[in-house]
Amino acid sequence: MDVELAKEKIDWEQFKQIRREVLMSWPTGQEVDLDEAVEYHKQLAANRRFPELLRAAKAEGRTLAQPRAGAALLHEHIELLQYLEREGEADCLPTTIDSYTRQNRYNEAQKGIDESRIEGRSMLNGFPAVNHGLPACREVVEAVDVPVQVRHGTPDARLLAEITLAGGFTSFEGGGISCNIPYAKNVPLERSLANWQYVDRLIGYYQEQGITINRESFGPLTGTLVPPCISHSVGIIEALLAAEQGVKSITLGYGQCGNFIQDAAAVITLEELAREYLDKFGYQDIELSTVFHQWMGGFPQDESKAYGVIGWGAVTAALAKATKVIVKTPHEAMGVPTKEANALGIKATKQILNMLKDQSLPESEELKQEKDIIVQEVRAIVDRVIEFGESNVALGTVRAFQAGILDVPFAPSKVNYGKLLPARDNNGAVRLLDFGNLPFTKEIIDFHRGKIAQRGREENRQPSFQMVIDDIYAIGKGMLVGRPR
Amino acid sequence: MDVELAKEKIDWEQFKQIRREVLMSWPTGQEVDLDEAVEYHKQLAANRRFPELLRAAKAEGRTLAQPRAGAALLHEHIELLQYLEREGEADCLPTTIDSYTRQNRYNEAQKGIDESRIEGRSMLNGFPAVNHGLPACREVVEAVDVPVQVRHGTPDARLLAEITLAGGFTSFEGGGISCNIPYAKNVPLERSLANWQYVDRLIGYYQEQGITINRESFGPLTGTLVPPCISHSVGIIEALLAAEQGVKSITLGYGQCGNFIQDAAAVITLEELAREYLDKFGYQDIELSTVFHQWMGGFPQDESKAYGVIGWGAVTAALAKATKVIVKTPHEAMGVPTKEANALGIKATKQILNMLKDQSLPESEELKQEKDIIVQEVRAIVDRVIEFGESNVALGTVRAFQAGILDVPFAPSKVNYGKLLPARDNNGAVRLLDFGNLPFTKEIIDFHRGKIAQRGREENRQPSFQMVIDDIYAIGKGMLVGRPR
Amino acid sequence: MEKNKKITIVLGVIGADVHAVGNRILHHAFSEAGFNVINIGVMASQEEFINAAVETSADVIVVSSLCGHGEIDCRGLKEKTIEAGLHNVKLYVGGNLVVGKQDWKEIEKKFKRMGFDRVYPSGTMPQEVIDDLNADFS
Amino acid sequence: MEKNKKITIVLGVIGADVHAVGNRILHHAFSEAGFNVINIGVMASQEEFINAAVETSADVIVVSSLCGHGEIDCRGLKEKTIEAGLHNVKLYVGGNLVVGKQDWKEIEKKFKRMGFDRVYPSGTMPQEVIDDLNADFS
Ligand code: B12
Ligand code: B12
Repeated sequence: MDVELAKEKIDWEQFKQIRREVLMSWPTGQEVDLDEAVEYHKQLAANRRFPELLRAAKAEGRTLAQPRAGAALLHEHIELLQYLEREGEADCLPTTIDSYTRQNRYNEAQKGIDESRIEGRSMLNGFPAVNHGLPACREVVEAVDVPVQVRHGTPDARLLAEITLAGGFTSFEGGGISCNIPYAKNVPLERSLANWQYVDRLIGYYQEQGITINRESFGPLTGTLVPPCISHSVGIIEALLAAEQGVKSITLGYGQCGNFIQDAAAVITLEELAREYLDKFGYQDIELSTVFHQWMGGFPQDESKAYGVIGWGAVTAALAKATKVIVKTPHEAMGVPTKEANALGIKATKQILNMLKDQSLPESEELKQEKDIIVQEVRAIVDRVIEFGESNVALGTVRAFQAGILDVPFAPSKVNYGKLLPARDNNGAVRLLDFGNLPFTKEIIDFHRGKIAQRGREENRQPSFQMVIDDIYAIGKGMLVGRPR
Repeated sequence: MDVELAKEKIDWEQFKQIRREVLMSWPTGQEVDLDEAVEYHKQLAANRRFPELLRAAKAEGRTLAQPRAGAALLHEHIELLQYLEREGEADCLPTTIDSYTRQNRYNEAQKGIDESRIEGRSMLNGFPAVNHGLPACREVVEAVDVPVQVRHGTPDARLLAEITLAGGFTSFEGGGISCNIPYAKNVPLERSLANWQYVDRLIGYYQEQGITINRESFGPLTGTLVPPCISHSVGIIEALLAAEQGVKSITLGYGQCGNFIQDAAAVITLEELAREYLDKFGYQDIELSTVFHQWMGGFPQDESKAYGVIGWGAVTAALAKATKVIVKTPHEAMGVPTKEANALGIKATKQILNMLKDQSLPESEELKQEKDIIVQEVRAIVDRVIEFGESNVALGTVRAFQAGILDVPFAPSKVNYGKLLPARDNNGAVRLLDFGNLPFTKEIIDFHRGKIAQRGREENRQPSFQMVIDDIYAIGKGMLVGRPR
Repeated sequence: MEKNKKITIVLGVIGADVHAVGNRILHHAFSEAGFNVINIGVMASQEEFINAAVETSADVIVVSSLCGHGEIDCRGLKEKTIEAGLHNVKLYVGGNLVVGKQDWKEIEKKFKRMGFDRVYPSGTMPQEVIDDLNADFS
Repeated sequence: MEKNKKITIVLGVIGADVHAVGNRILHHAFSEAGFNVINIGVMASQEEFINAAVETSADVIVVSSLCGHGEIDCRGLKEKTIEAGLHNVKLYVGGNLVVGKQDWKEIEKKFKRMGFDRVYPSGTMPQEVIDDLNADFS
C-alpha cells in the first residue's frame, strides 16, 4: 500500500490535488463549487442544521428519533422524507444511500435508477446521491423542515461527501473503520482511513469557513453481538481522526446489545471515554453527542414482535439519555420498509421517548460495575492502538487490526483479524467467548470467562459456537439469550 | 343498611341459606351442584389450573401474559380464546364479562345475546356467563389448554361465581371494594363487601374440598392516576377479607402509573406489604402473586403509538418481575379489540417479556426511596382501617370510606369520599395534590407537596385541576406528564 | 336566543356505563365555557335524562356512551324526548359508541337515524363540542 | 449419486451485498450436515460463483442475496452456468431477495423464471435447505 496516512490536518494545497481527481471520477463531481457551497450553507435556516438540533436536544435532555430511508428516484425519495416528517413525526431525517453507490459502482446504480423508472418502484435499497447530483441533493434538503443526514457505509465516500455536503446536507455518517470492516471485503484499511481523512478534512474546511457539519460514527458495525468495548474503541479512534482534520461536531454511535444495564453503561461511557481521549489529544472544543441504534441484528418476522423489539430499544435509548435513536420498523426482517411501516416504527418509538423524557436510569452497583469494565476494556484497546501508531492514530489502527488488537465479530472484511467470538451471559449481556488477540488483562478475561461459565452451568452445556448461533437467532425467535431447546 | 358484615369465616349452614336465594335469582342458577362441581375440578388437568400456573411462573421468575377478551355468543367467545391461545401465544386466558351481567341485568344481557345473533356480530362488550349457564362455561374451559379466569367488575358477583366456578374456571377476579367503587354508582359498600364475602366463602369451600381457586383483586381501580398507596391499601384489605373466608391463592393487582421507579417499587412493596398484614392476622399459608396492568387510562388513538404504550408496560412488568401482566391492544382507544388486534398486543408484550426474562431492575437509592414512601403511606392507611373496624376489617373499610381515610380518584361511586386529587410530579410519578382525609403524617404530606411544587416551578404554573386534566390527556397525546403548551 | 341567557346542558353517561373520567372533564370544560351544566353522572337511564331536561328546561342533552352498549342504550331516547314535549331540545352523543373499531361513517349514520343531531367519535376534544354548541345556539 | 460421495456446495452472497452473518451460519450448518462446502463469501460476482463451481465440480450453487438487489444481481446467472457447461448443477437462492416486503408467490415465480430450481423466503432455517438438498440428491 502506498497510501499515506496523515497524522495531522492535511495541508489544503495537497488536499486540492487529490480533490481534482475525486471530482472527476463521475460527471456530477463537476457540479461542486466549494465557495458557492459555503454560501449556500450560510443561508440555510437553523431548523435544517443538524449540529444545532443536536445541541438543543442535548441541552433539553431529550432523545431525537431518526429513521433510515432512501429510494431510487428523486421525487420518490422526497415524498418518502416528507411523509416521515409529517406522518412519522421524525425529529430528523436521513438519506440512506444504496449499496451500489456505497461501492462506487455508479454504473450499476444508474442501471438501478433506470430500471426503477421502468418498473415504477424502487429497485435500489437507497438513494443514489452521486448519480442524482448536487441540485437534487438541495431539493431533498429543502423539501423538509428538519435536518437531513447522509447515512451509508461507504469505504470511499469522498465523492459522495463532496456532492452531498455541497448539496446542503449538514451531517455525514461513517468512518474509515466503521465503513470498511462491516461493509467491505477487500478494501485495505490504509485506503479507507485515508479516504475518510479526506472526508473529515473537507468538513474541517467547511468548519474553517464557519460552517459546522456534524460527523457521526457507525457504532453498530456488523450489528451482531458486538461488545461495547469494540464499538467504543472504533468510535473513539474515528472521533480522534475526525478531530485531527478539524471536525468539531461529533456524534458517537452504539448499537443496542439487549441487556439494559450494559446498554446504559455503554451509552454513558461512550461519551465519557471519547471526551477523555479527545482531551488527551488536545481537542477540547468538540461538541459531542450520542446515537443509540435500536437492535441491529436479525429481527422477528412477525410485525407485532418487531414492535416489541423496537419498543425495548426506545426504552433503553430514553433511559440512557442518548441524544438520538435510529429507529427500526415492523418490516425490518422483510425488507426495506414502506413509508407507512417506517412511520409506524418512528411513532411507536416517539411515544416511548416522550413518556420517558423525564425519567432516567438511577445509579446502582450493577450499572457501576458495567461502566467500570467497559472503561477498562476500552482503555486497554485504545491505549495499545495509540502506542502501535507511534503518535499516528491512523497508522496505529492499521497495525492494530493486523495484530488483532482490534477485531470485529462477523465482519466480512479480509483485513479483520476475525478471531473474536462473542456470546451472551446469563443476563443477556454480550461477553467474549474467544478473545482473539485483544490486549486484555487477566482480570478482564476472568470476568468474561466467569460470566459465560455461569451461563454454561445454567444451561448445562459447554460454551461453543452453537451457543453463539443460538444467540444470533434468539431475538428473531422472541428471546434475548439463545437457550438450548 | 341491614347487611351484616362477617368478621370471620361464614358459617356454612348460614351460607347455604343465602345461597338458595342467590341460585334462584336467574334460571341457570339451578344448574349448580357443588359436589358435582368439586368432582369436575378434581379431574381438571393441571395445565388448565390457574394456581398451578402462577406457582410455576413465580418459581421460574417469569411473567405471564394475559389478554382481556369476551364476546356475546358462546361459539364466538370460544373461537376468540382459541385464537388468542394459538396465534396470540397467551400464557393464560380471560373470560371478560359484559357490563349488563356485571350489574345483574340479565334481561338486558339476554337482549344483547339475541341482537348479536341477529346482527351476526357481538353487541355486548363481554361474555354473559350467567345467561349462557354452567355447561357453556365448561365448554369454554375445555376449549383451550391454558387456565381461564373470570374477569369482570361486579358488585354482586355471587351468582356469577357460583356458575363460573362450578363451570370449571380456576381463577376469579374482583373484590368488595374494587368491584364497587370504580364500577358502580349507588351500591352501598356494606352490600358489595358482604356479597364478596360470599364469593370468598364459596372459594373457601372449594378449598376445604381440596380445590384451590385463585382470587385476584382489581388493582387499577379507576385506571386514572391512582397512586400506589390507594390501590395497595385496597388490595391488602381485599386479601385479608379473602383469607378470612378461606381463600389460599391470592393475586395482588396494580395498574401502571408510568414512572418506572415508582411502578417497580409498587410491585415489590405490594407483595411485601400484603405478606406483612396476612402474617399479622395469622394467615401464613397463603400463596401470593402479583399482576401488573399495562396502562389503564386513556390510550392514544394511533395504533403504533398504542404499541409504544403497550411496550412500556411490558418492560416495567418484566423488570419489576410481576407474576402476570394484563395486556392492552393497539385498538384500546377505539373499542373492544378484534381478535387479531388482541393477539398483536400479546405478541408485542411477550417479545419484551421474553427478552427481559433474565434481567431485573437493580436496587438503587431512588428505588429504595419510592419503596419507603409507599410502605409508610400504606401502613398509615391500612392501620387506620383496621383500627376503625375494631378487629372487623370489612366494617373498618365501610367506616374508612365514609371518613375519606380511603378514597379513590375519579370514582363514580357515591360512597366514595371523592376529595383526592392526584397529579404527576416532574418525573411522572403519581403524587397527591389534594389529600382529602387520608391519614398521612406531615412527613408524607410534605414529600408530595415538595414533589408537585417542583413540577409547578418547572412549568411555571400553580398546581391546579388544569394540571390534572393535562395529565389525564397526556398519554393519549404521546406524553406522560401533561405539560402546558 | 338572547345573548345573556346561559345555555343549559344536561350531561350524563347512559346505561350500565360507569366511565366517569370523561364526564368529569366535560362537566369542567362546559362550565368553564360558560354553560349551565346539569350533570346526572354515570349509569343514567333514559328517564333520568328526560326528567332532568324537563325540570331544567334544558337546551341540549349531551349523552356519553363509552362502554360499547351505545346502540342498545340510546335506542328510543329521541322518541322519549318528543313524548315529553322536548321538541326543541337538541341531542348530542359521543364516546366509544359501539362495540369495537368500526367504520365511523356507518356509526354516525346509525345514530343520526336514531334522532341524534350531532354524533362524535372517540377522541373528540371538549373544545369541538363547545364550538358546535355555540354555533347551534347563536 | 453414490451414497458415500459428499455433495459439493458452492456458497456465497451475490453482488454488492456484504451481509456475512447468515453466510457464516449456512457454512457451519451445511458442513455439520456432511456436505462439502466451498464458501466464496460475500460480494461474490456471478463469475466467481461459476468459476468455483467449475473448479470443484459442484453439485449445487447456493446463492444468498439479502440487501435487496437480488433481482438485478441474479439475472443471467442461469445462462452463465449453461455457457460454462454446468448443465446438471442445481441453483438455489434465498434471503431478502427484493427491495421491500412483497408478495412471496410473485417473487418465487420471478426467480424460477430466471432459472433457479429452489427459491427461499427470508427466515428460512438451514435445516429446511438441508432436507431439500438431501431430497434433490438422493
Ligand atoms: C445485520 C444487518 C446488517 C449488517 C450486516 C453486517 C454484515 N456484514 O454481515 C449491516 C449493518 C452492515 C447491514 C448493512 C446494510 N443492510 Co442490512 N441487515 C442486517 C439485518 C438486521 C440482519 C441480517 C442478519 O445478519 N441476520 C441474521 C442471519 C442469521 O440471517 P440472514 O442474514 O437472514 O440469513 C439466514 C436466512 O436468510 C437464510 N438464508 C440466507 N441466504 C440463503 C440462501 C438460501 C438458498 C437459503 C435457503 C437460505 C438462506 O439462512 C441464513 C441463516 O439462517 C437484516 C434484517 C433482518 N434480517 O433482520 C438487514 C437487511 C438485510 N439489510 C438491509 C439493507 C438495505 C442494508 C443496507 C443497504 C442499508 C442499511 N439499511 O444500512 C446495508 C447494505 C450493505 C451491503 N452492501 O450489503 C435490508 C435489505 C432490504 C431488502 N432486501 O429489501 C434488511 C432486510 C433490513 C431492512 N429491512 O431494510 N445490514
Ligand atoms: C379508564 C377506563 C376504564 C375504567 C373506568 C373507571 C371509571 N369509573 O371511570 C375501568 C377500568 C373501571 C373500566 C371498566 C370497563 N371498561 Co373501560 N376503559 C377505560 C379507558 C382505558 C379510558 C377511559 C377514560 O377515562 N379516558 C379518558 C377520558 C378523558 O376520555 P373519554 O372517557 O373517552 O371521554 C372523552 C371523549 O370520549 C369525549 N366524550 C365523551 N362523551 C362524549 C359525548 C359527546 C357528545 C362528545 C362530543 C364527546 C364525548 O370527551 C371526553 C373528555 O375528553 C377506555 C379506553 C380508552 N379511551 O383509552 C376503556 C374503554 C372505554 N372501556 C371499555 C370496556 C369494554 C370496559 C368494560 C366493559 C370491561 C373492561 N374492559 O374491563 C368495563 C365496563 C364497565 C362499565 N360498566 O361501564 C371499552 C369500551 C369498548 C367499546 N366501546 O367497544 C374501552 C374503549 C376499552 C377497550 N378498547 O376495550 N374502563
